[in-house]
Amino acid sequence: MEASVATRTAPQILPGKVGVWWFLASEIMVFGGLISSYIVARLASSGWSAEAAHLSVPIASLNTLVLLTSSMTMVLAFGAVGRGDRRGVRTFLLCTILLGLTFLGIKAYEYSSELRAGFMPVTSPFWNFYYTMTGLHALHVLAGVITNLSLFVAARRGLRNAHRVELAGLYWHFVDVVWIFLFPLLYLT
Amino acid sequence: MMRWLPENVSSFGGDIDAILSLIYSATLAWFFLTLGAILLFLFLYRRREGRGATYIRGDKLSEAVWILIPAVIVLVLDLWIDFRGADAWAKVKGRVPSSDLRVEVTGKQFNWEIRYPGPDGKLGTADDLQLDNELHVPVNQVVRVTLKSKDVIHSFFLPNLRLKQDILPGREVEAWFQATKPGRYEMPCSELCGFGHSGMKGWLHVHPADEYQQWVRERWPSSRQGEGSKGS
Amino acid sequence: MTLERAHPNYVTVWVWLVVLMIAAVLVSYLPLAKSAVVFLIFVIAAVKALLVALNYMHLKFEGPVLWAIAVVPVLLVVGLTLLLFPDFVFHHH
Amino acid sequence: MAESAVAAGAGEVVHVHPEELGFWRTYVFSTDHKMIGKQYLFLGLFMAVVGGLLAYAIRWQLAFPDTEVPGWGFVGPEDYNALVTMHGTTMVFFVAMPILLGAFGNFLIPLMIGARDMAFPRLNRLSFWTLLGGSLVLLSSFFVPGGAASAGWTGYAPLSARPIYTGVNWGLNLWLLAHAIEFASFLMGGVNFLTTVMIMRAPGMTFFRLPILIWQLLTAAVVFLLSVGPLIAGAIMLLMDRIAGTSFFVPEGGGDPLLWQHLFWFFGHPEVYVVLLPAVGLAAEALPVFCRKPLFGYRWIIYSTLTTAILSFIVWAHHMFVSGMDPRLAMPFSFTTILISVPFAIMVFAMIATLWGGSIRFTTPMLFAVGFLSMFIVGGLTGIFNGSAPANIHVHATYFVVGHFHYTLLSGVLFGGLAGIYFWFPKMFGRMLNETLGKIHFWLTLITFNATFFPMHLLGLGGMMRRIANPMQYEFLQPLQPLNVFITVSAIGLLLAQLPFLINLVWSLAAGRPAEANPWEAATLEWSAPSPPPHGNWGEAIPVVYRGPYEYSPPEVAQDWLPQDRALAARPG
Ligand code: HEA
Ligand code: HEA
Ligand code: CUA
Ligand SMILES: [Cu+2]
Repeated sequence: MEASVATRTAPQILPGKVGVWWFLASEIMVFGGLISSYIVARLASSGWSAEAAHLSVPIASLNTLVLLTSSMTMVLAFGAVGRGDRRGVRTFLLCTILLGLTFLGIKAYEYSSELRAGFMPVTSPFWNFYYTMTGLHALHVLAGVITNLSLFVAARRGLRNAHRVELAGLYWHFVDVVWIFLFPLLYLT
Repeated sequence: MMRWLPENVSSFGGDIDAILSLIYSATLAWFFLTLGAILLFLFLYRRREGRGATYIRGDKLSEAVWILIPAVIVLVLDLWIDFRGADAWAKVKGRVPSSDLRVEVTGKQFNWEIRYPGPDGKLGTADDLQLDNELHVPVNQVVRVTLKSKDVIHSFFLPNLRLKQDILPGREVEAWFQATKPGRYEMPCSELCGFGHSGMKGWLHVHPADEYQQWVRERWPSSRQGEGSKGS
Repeated sequence: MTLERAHPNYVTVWVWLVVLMIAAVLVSYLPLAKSAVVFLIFVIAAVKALLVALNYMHLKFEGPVLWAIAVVPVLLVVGLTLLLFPDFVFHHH
Repeated sequence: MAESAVAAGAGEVVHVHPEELGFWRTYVFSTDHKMIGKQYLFLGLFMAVVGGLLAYAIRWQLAFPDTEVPGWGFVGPEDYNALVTMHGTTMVFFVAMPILLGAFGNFLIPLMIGARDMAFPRLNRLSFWTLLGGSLVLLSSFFVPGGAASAGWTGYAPLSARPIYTGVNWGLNLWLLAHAIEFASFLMGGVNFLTTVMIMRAPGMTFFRLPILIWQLLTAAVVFLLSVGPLIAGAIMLLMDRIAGTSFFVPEGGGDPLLWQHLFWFFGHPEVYVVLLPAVGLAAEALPVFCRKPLFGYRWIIYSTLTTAILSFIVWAHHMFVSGMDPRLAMPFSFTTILISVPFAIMVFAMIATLWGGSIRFTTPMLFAVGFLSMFIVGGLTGIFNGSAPANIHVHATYFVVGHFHYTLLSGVLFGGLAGIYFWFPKMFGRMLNETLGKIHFWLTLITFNATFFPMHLLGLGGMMRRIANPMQYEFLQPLQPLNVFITVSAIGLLLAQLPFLINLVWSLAAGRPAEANPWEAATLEWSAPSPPPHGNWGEAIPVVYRGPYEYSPPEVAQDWLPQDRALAARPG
C-alpha cells in the first residue's frame, strides 16, 4: 500500500534535457532525410566528384576546425557552470558565439567565391544539394548563435538559469555533429 | 461486390480478380464475425437490474487466448493473401514477357501520344506513326508498352484490363498486356496531372486479327503485308 | 545529473577531434581505391561524431532512455537510405 | 527552462495560483494545459467546418458536374483540384491532429498522469499559437492570385515543383509554409507530451498504470517525431525547387520525382497512425467505464500498439505499388502492410472482449466509442485490399481508396473524436451535454456516414478515379453516376447531421446541467479533480496512485468502481 508511495516518480533527469533530446531526434531525421537523398542521388549518377572538386578543402577544413573548437568552448562553458564560475561561463559562451560567427563568415565568403565562379544553386544536382544542405546547416548555426547570445546576456545577471547552458550545448554539439558528416560528404569525396 | 468490377478482358485480369475475391471472402467473414460479436454482446450485456459486470482483466494468458488465437488465424489468412498475391504480382508486374509488338505511350498535359514503330518494328525511325489518344492492338497478342511522360506524372489506366501504371517523367516504365476480347475500351489517366487531368483519356481499340491487318494496311499503305503485322 | 559527475577532459577530446579531421583530409589524398578512401573517411567521421556525442553531449553518462532516443533515429535513417537503393542506385536510366 | 523548475515539483505540495489572471492571460495567452486544450478543440472544430464546406463543394460538383454549387459558385476543373487538395490538407493536419492530439493530449495528459501542468507550459502556449498561425496561412492561400494549392494533399512532384504545371504559384508556396508551421507546432507539442509523461507522473503512476489513451498519445508522438523529418527535408527541397529553381524532383535538371514520393510516404503512412492511435485510446477509455468492466487485455493492447508503431515505419511504399518504383520492392512492403492487421486485430478483439460480460450503459460517448470500433473495422478491412500489391493495381487511385481512408480517418476523427468530446465535456466545461440531442446526433451521423462512404468502394471497384472533377466525361463511369448523386445527398445529410451537435455544444456550454466531479463514475485520475479542474488541477496535494486505470466491478469493494487514487487498507497495490 504505502509501498506505492515509496515508488514516487521524482524526476531522474532534467525535463529540459529529455525535451531537447527528443527535439534532436527529430532533427536527426530532418538532416537524415536530406543526407539519405543526397547519398542515393549521388550514387545513382556519375560526375559528382568532379563537381565537388571545385569546393575548397582548405577553407572547409578551417571551418571544421572552427566549429570543433566552438564545441569545445561550449562544453567548457558548461564545465564553468558546474564550478559556479560566472566569469568562465560568460567568457566561454562569448568564445562560442564568436567562433559560430566566424564559421558563418567563412561560409559566406565560400558561398560568394563559388557564386562568382559561376556555381549557382541551380547549376546541377550536386550544387542543388550543396547549397541546400550547407544552407540549412548554416541556419542551424545561426539559431545556435542566437540562443547562446541570449544565455550570454542572461548570465550577466547571475547563474540562475545556468542549466540552460547544458541544453544549448546539446543543440550546439548536434549542429557540430551534422557538420562532421557534411564535411566528408560534400568536400572530401 | 465483385460484379461491380468492369468486365475483364485481359490475360492477367483474372489473377487480379481472384486476389480481390479472396480478400473479399476473408474480410467479409471477419466483418460478420466482429460486427456480429459487437452487436450480440451489446444486446446480451446491456445493463440489467441486479446483474453486475464480470471482473476479467484479460492480462493472464489463459484469458488472453480469446484474443490471441483469433489473431493467429488472422496471421494465417494474411500469409495466404501474401503468397497468392506474390504469384499474381510476379505475373503482372514482375517480368515483362517478350513480344515484338511494341508501342510507346507518352503522357503529356493533357493527352496520350501513341507511337507505333511501323513496319520496321523500330521506334524512332521514319516510318513511325503517331496518333493521339488512340491505341490499336490485335486481340490475344502480348503488347509491350513503353511509358514516357513529357511533363508531370500521369498514370496509364485500363480498367477493363486491370492495368494501371504510373508514368514518371525522366524514366521509362515498361508495361504489358494481352487483351482477350475485341472491343473499344476507355483509357483514362489516373494520376492528378493538372487542371486537365479530369477528361484526359484515350481509347484502346482491340481488333480481331484480320481487322487489325486491315488497320495496319491502311496506316502503312506502302509497306508489304506480313511485315506490317509483325512489326507494329 | 551530469553536473556532479567527473568530466572527461574536454581539451584532450578536442585534440583528438582535430587529429582525426586532419587524418580525414589526408586520407582523401591517398592513392587508394576510391571505395577504400570513402570507407576510411566515413569511419573517421563516425568516430568523431561518437567522440562528440559521448563526451561533449555526455551520452557516456546517460541512461538507456536517452541512448535510445539518440540511436533509434540514426537506425531509421540508415534503414531509409538502404530501402531507397533499389529505386535509385540500382536503377539505370 | 524556467517552467521545468515548477514542473520538477510534481508530486510535492505546490503553490496553486490563487490570484486572478486577467481575461487575456486566462483565455488567450494562457499557459494552462486545459485552456490550451480547449483552444485546440475550437480551432479544430472551426477548421472542420471549413473542411466540411470544401467537401460539400466537392460532392456537389461530382454529382452535378459543371452546375453552379448552391451557395458557393461555379467550380472549374482547376478550382476542383484546389478544393480537393485543401480539403485533404485541412482535415488531416488542421482538424484531425489539433483535435485528437492537440485538444485531448493537452487537456488529458496532465490530468490523467497526475501532474499540475505540462512539462513546458510556455512551449505549449507557443505551439498552439504557432498552429493558429499555420491555419491562417493555409486559409489565406485561398485568396492569393492563382488560387490555392492544387497538386493534391500529397503534393506529388513535379506537378508541385514548377508553377507552370498547375498555374498556382503563391498558393502552393503558402501551402508548404503552412505545413512547415504545422510541423513545428506539433514537434513542440510532441516533445512536450513525451517529456511530461516521462517525468511528471504522480507518485505510484508506473508505466503500466497509465491509461491506454496516454500510451496511444505517447506512441503517436514518438511516431510523429521520428517520421516527419524526411518530409521536412523533402519540403525544403520542394520549396527550393519552386523558389530557387533547383531540380531535386524535376527530371530535366537531373532530379527524380520518385524521391518526393518516398520522402512523403515515409511520413505519410506513420501519420495515419498518429491520427488513429489517439482515437483508439479515446474509445478504449470510454468502453470500460460504460461496460463497468476492466479493459480486456490492457497489456496486450500496449504491446500491439508498440508493434504497430514499429511496423508503421516499414510499410510506406504500399502507396507506391504502381508508381514506377522497383517492382521487386512491392511484395516485401505488401507483406509488412498486411501484417499490421495482426496487432490491430488484437486491439480490436480486446475491445470487443471488453463488451463481453459487461453491464453496458448506452450513453452518447459509449455509442460513439462503439461506432468508432465498428467503422474502424470496416476501414481496416478495406485496407487489406489496398495492401495486397496485385489487388492494389486495380483499386489504386480510385474511390475504393477514398472509401478506405474516410472510413479509417473519420472513424478516428468523427466517431473517436466525438466519443472523446461527449465523454470529457463535463470535465472540460463543468456542464453536461444533452443526451437526447447526443443520441440523435449519433444515429444520424452513423447512417449518413455509411451512406456517404460505403458506396465509394463500389465506385472504386467500378474504376472511378479519384481527383477527377467530372465523372461524366468518361463513358464507363456514366452508368455509375446515380451512385455519385446518392453519395452527395448523403454527404449533405452528414454535414447537416452535425447541427444537433453544434446546437448541443453551444446550448450546453451556456445552460447545460452542471456536472459533478465524476459524473460517469470513472476510475482514472482526471475524475478525481473538480469539474472543471482549477488551475493546478488538484488542491493542495497531488493524488497518489495505487492501481491500474480500469478497476471496474472489482470483487474487493461493494461499489462498482475503484478509483486509481483511493487507498485501500486491506489489499496492497
Ligand atoms: C487513420 C487513417 C488510416 C488507417 C488507420 C489506415 C490503415 C490501413 N491502411 Fe490506409 N490509408 C489512409 C489512412 C489510413 N489507413 C489514407 C489517408 C490513405 C490514402 C492517402 C492518399 O493517397 O491520399 C490510405 C491509403 C492506403 C493504401 C494505399 C492505397 C493506394 O493509394 O493505392 C494502402 C495500401 O496498402 C493502405 C492500407 C492500410 C492498411 C493495411 C491499414 C491497416 O492498418 C488496417 C488494419 C486493421 C484491420 C485489418 C482491421 C482489424 C482487424 C481484424 C478485424 C482482423 C481480421 C483481418 C484480416 C483477416 C486481414 N491504406
Ligand atoms: C480527417 C480527414 C477527413 C475528413 C473528416 C473528411 C471528410 C469528408 N470528405 Fe474527405 N478527404 C480527406 C480527408 C478527410 N475527409 C483526404 C485526406 C482526402 C484526399 C485529398 C486528396 O486527394 O488530395 C479527401 C478527399 C475526399 C474526396 C475525394 C475527392 C477526389 O478525389 O476528387 C471526397 C469526395 O467525396 C471527400 C468527401 C468528404 C466528405 C463528404 C466528408 C464529410 O464527412 C464531411 C463531414 C463534415 C465534417 C466532418 C465537418 C463538420 C463537422 C463538425 C463541425 C462536427 C464536429 C467534427 C469533428 C469532431 C471532427 N473527401
Ligand atoms: Cu494525366 Cu492525369
Ligand atoms: Cu499507408
